[in-house]
Amino acid sequence: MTRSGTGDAAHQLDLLRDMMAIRQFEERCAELYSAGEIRGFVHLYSGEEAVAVGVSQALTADDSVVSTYREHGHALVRGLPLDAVMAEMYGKATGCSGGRGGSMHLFDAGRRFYGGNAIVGGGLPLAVGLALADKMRGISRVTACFFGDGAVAEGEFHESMNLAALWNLPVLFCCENNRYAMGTALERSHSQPNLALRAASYGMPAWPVDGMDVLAVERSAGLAAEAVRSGGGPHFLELRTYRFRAHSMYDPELYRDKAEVERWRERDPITALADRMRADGEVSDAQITVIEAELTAALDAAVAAARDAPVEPVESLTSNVYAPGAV
Amino acid sequence: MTRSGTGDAAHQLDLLRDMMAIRQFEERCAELYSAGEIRGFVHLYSGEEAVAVGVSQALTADDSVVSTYREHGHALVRGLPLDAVMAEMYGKATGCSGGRGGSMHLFDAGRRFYGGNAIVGGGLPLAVGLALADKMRGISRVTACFFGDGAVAEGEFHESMNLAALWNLPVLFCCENNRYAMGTALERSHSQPNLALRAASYGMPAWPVDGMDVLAVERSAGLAAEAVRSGGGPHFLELRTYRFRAHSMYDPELYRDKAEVERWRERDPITALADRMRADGEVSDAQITVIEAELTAALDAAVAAARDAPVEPVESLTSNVYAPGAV
Amino acid sequence: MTSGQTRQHRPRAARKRPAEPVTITYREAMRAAIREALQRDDRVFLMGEDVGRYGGCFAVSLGLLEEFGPERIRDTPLSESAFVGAGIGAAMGGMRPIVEIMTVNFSLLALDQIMNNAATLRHMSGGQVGVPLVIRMTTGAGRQLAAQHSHSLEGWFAHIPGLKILAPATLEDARGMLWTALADPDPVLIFEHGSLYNVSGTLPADAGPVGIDRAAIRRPGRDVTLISYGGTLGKALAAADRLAGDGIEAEVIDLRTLRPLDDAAIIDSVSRTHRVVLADEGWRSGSLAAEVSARITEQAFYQLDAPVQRVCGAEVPIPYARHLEQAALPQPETIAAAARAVVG
Amino acid sequence: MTSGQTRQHRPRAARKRPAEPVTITYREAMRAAIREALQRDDRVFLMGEDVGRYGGCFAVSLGLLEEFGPERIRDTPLSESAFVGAGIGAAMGGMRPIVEIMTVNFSLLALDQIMNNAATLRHMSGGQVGVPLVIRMTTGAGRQLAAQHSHSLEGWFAHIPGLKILAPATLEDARGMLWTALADPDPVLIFEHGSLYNVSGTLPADAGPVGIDRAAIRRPGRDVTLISYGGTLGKALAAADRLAGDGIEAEVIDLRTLRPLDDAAIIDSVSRTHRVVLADEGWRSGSLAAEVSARITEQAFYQLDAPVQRVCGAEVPIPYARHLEQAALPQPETIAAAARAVVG
Ligand SMILES: Cc1ncc(C[n+]2csc(CCOP(=O)(O)OP(=O)(O)O)c2C)c(N)n1
Ligand SMILES: Cc1ncc(C[n+]2csc(CCOP(=O)(O)OP(=O)(O)O)c2C)c(N)n1
Ligand SMILES: [Mg+2]
Ligand SMILES: [Mg+2]
Repeated sequence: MTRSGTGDAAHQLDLLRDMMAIRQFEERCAELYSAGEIRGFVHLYSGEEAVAVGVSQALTADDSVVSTYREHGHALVRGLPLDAVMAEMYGKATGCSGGRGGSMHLFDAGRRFYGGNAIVGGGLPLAVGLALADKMRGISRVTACFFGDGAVAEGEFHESMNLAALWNLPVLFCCENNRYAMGTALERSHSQPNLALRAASYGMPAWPVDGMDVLAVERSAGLAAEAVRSGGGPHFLELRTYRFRAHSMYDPELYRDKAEVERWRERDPITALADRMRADGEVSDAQITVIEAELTAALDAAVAAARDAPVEPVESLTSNVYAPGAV
Repeated sequence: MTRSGTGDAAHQLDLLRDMMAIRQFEERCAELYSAGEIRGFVHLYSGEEAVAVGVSQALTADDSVVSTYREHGHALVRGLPLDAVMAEMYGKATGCSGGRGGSMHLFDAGRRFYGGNAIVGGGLPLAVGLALADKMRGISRVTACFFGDGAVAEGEFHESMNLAALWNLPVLFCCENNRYAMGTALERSHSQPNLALRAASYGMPAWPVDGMDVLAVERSAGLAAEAVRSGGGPHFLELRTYRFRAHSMYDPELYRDKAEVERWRERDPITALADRMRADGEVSDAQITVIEAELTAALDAAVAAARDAPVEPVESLTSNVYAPGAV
Repeated sequence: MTSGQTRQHRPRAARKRPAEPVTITYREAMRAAIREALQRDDRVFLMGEDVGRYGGCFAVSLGLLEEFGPERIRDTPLSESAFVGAGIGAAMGGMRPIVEIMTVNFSLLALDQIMNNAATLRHMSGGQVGVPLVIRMTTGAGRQLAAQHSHSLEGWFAHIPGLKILAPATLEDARGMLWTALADPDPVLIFEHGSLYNVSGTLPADAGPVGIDRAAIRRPGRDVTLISYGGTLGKALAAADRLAGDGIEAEVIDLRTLRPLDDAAIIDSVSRTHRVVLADEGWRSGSLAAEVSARITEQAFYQLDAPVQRVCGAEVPIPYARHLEQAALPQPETIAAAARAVVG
Repeated sequence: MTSGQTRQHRPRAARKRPAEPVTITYREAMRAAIREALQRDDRVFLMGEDVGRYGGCFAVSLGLLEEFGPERIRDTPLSESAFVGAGIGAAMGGMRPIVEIMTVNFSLLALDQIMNNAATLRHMSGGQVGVPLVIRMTTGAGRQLAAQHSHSLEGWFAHIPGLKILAPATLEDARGMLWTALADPDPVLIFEHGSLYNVSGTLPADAGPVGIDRAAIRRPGRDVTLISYGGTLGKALAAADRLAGDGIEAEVIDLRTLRPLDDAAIIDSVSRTHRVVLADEGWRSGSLAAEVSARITEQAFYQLDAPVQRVCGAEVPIPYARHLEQAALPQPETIAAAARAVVG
């Protein structure tokens, strides 16, 4: 969304706004879900905003993004219209996937946003393939691939890392390590819980990043993306973050205690940036209030539009299974 | 087959005999295949004998073995009767799998020899499970799992290594690195061609071993198996070896040059041990000739028996799909 | 263990001494079955993603970790192929694992282990190596989970020799099939339709194991046979209710076991009603319904007064939007309409 | 590109100017098709295990590495899920990959990518993301390769909406289907029966693309319709020869495309012969033959003079021993016997 240098105040305000936009979207989704207006599995990103926003600074509109089922934030920061994303949550024809995808399958081919993949690890080979196509076609482009700490245990992770490294493909692997795969803690999933080390074992540059600090993410993503773009092969960022909410909308959260969640909430990436900016006199409470109001207004409008939007006609059920006219 | 200490001459003679037995079996199979007496895919072990023979020294009759489609050597050294193995090559009722398995699926449940798995990487999870059962049942037992360098690229390798290490399971992973997966050289398969390093990245002890030196294999396998048996968790041996013959019976061998094969043949594990023993006066040419003759006689007898053996009645086609009486 | 009956299947225990009925959900019945198995046989353990600390993705195993500990309620990393394969290995090694694949959608990642090992080992070892393993998974659509989380593949799995495939559609079967499956010397896959977990009803307090080799008539009738299973059975029964309003008496058969199929029960009913509608949530082409239709043709062609009809899932990855998803699935009304057409 | 015909399907080029016939094997025809595709479109590349330096597991791609280089004839590590997924991604990214899975037996490891991504992306993205990918694999039994190397799963794959499934049984189709498949905007899977590679015959020198949307009558007849495809087609034709000796004129249909099925061709033939035998190497339960049988029942029930019969693979992991393997597969004699039974 924003492309200027890390240092300046206006840029930091953009980062703040982007993170706030995601947070507001997520919290609104929680409400709408409880109200029964949106359905399916909905996985919220609250707490992890610095990752999507920080990484996106390193990407151009011509780059590609492959994401997971926890992808609202990635989609919004990629520039998918808020209305289209919200309409998708409602399953409407105006949704970014025509209502066929829902929360887990946001797509925007024009913006090279390739989902929205709900099979853990399933997006990794796609990212490898997109990067392979770019390399074979001589296009200088980065494919950013988001996935969680849990995905690292899957066979597809291993196969994809090896292929990307072996063929020196332009993939930026962004592992969102929020310490849990559903209810399974990192240490109970991985014999080597240092995931950056795990990636490095394939011979690609890999390092951990404070995923609660958007500026740190931006810096690391910038370095890594530049290296990828200039032919340095795949890079891996372990973005250490935390989800503030349940895994998906239903989750008794038996596997972690409230104190742990509270400790991480103290490191809220939005508060952290806002506090820093406030301390430096780069943003005022009033400004933040205005931004919040603007974001709320936009969300209200998106919700209203989504509610009113038409659904796809039921006759179209089996369209988009094959290309039009192909069968 | 043999259990005495590494040092003594009688023991070395046993090792030599075991390797020679495998070699003779393999070379006979090649003949029988060319003559059309045995069929299917047949993968010969010639050149790799030191691995099976060396590792087997570290195993007791109560341990378990999981192998691949290149498993004649593992089966013979495990003590499967020569006649039963040969009859299996002929698809006879007297074969160790009743003629249903063939070369790629030798089994002997009584000797805890669990095949004979022809899906590359497919045996690894089985070994993990066998070891898990032992651990849960409080049985002190090693499960030795053989697989090739090619298998290391498969997702199942990654998942299995992680599970074994995470749960500290008593598996001895024996990677037979013969530098090729069919026609694909190690370096074209793995971004990290040092396979012991790859395994070590899961946090398990792993080291390379000269797989052409049966005594070196025996030593390393002994150390590793002892550690596994005493609760030290999984261990990984990268056994560096070479196959002298084609991948399977049909293979134009376009992917490696004859000079390379010749260089490795100079390190033939059988010749190497025989030469050493001869130099030390521990074996004479005459002795070797006698052993060869004995082995040939046994093979001749096994072939004759296999030829004469009955096949399973065609009426039994669908037996062994479910347990008798179960459906 | 394998005895059973075609009509109104009853658990064996209940036949001995009808006990006080208790109110229970399908989820609780499943949980009670797992608990009982863990109590009865210390070779049994439950393994899968989030079966322990999370309490089970669909809360089936909630509380079992506390009761049985982490060795026997074993959380696994996300690695379907390895932990299913490890279940196979553990079964070979003398345990009686219950492996939970969170949902059928992820079972594709473990299909190599299921088809090439679990289903095959006994045969290719010449009968030496059995795999007494139970694999449970949630199946089906209807909850707006979209294309990657809504597969109904139990009928598809039923193609594989060496496996047995169960689809408990009732509380009694949710409670009773597991133990019988665990006692089976071969791999048994149990498919639990996600829409059933909250279904509640009564069971005798001492409900126990049930046979897994017979279909059951869930509603007798003489005009048309509706054949269904799993999550679609309720819809077939609802269709029968509607048909009764039109004076059409539909017999509703619950296949219960999808492999091996209980041909005798099917042919017996068809021979009485002479008309058949199959209701199956799976995609139509290559559905289990196709197999049942083919068998009826082969075995009861001359008994048929009308062509066998199928009401199946539309041939589309399941869409998220509710109206589209519902249109993609068999419904009581579409089943009833098909029945009216064959009767009419 | 998608035009075709039901009777004695001919390549389009041949219709314009019948060229000199050349003698060619199925393997060479496949290779010629791949070479032509690589020459015609530089977005096309071939990727898979041992397609390059080894020369192809079944020598299909022998020589192509030398001709097109390692970028376009791309050897992969043993990692079916990743390289099939990478093929999907590359197709999304503007390439036209031909991914070779060495044999169908290993495709299970890639099934998640095939079903959950390749077949699903277009739909769940609301039509935005197409996957113009071709996946080729060897299928089938008959060469004593035993339980893990003898699957016939093409009919099983035909269950999956979003895919097209081809089974070239003739030289013409081996030569002509690939280009049409590559021109298709959706994922197409091509199953090559391992027993066909050495089959040799003649083709016009300028043989080219063929349609992939129609079945073909490979032998006309009026007494019974034998429906088959792929590696079993030859057996059905051999059965027809035997039947002719008995005075029974069998019509032999080659389905060619298993998804979508050419219902019209099937029903048309059945409406003339009124009797059907299906020959399908796949395991009987849940076979493609079941689907075809169900469709015939639904669409031509009143045309049938006898129940549709199936001659399928036995329900067993394929055994190594030759006599058992042969007994597990459809044979000319068993097909002919079934035909005699329905005619008699
Ligand atoms: C292959 C597969 N197995 C299981 C699931 C069910 N599931 C959905 S999300 C999830 C946890 C993933 O954890 P992680 O990769 O850390 O991502 P996070 O949800 O924490 O962002 C699981 C087990 C799935 N979607 N896909
Ligand atoms: C999953 C899978 N993919 C492909 C094959 C075909 N195949 C059989 S052996 C082999 C090479 C395996 O190489 P490696 O693991 O190094 O063992 P080696 O044959 O060298 O002993 C291949 C590709 C297979 N059997 N299984
Ligand atoms: Mg996580
Ligand atoms: Mg090798």
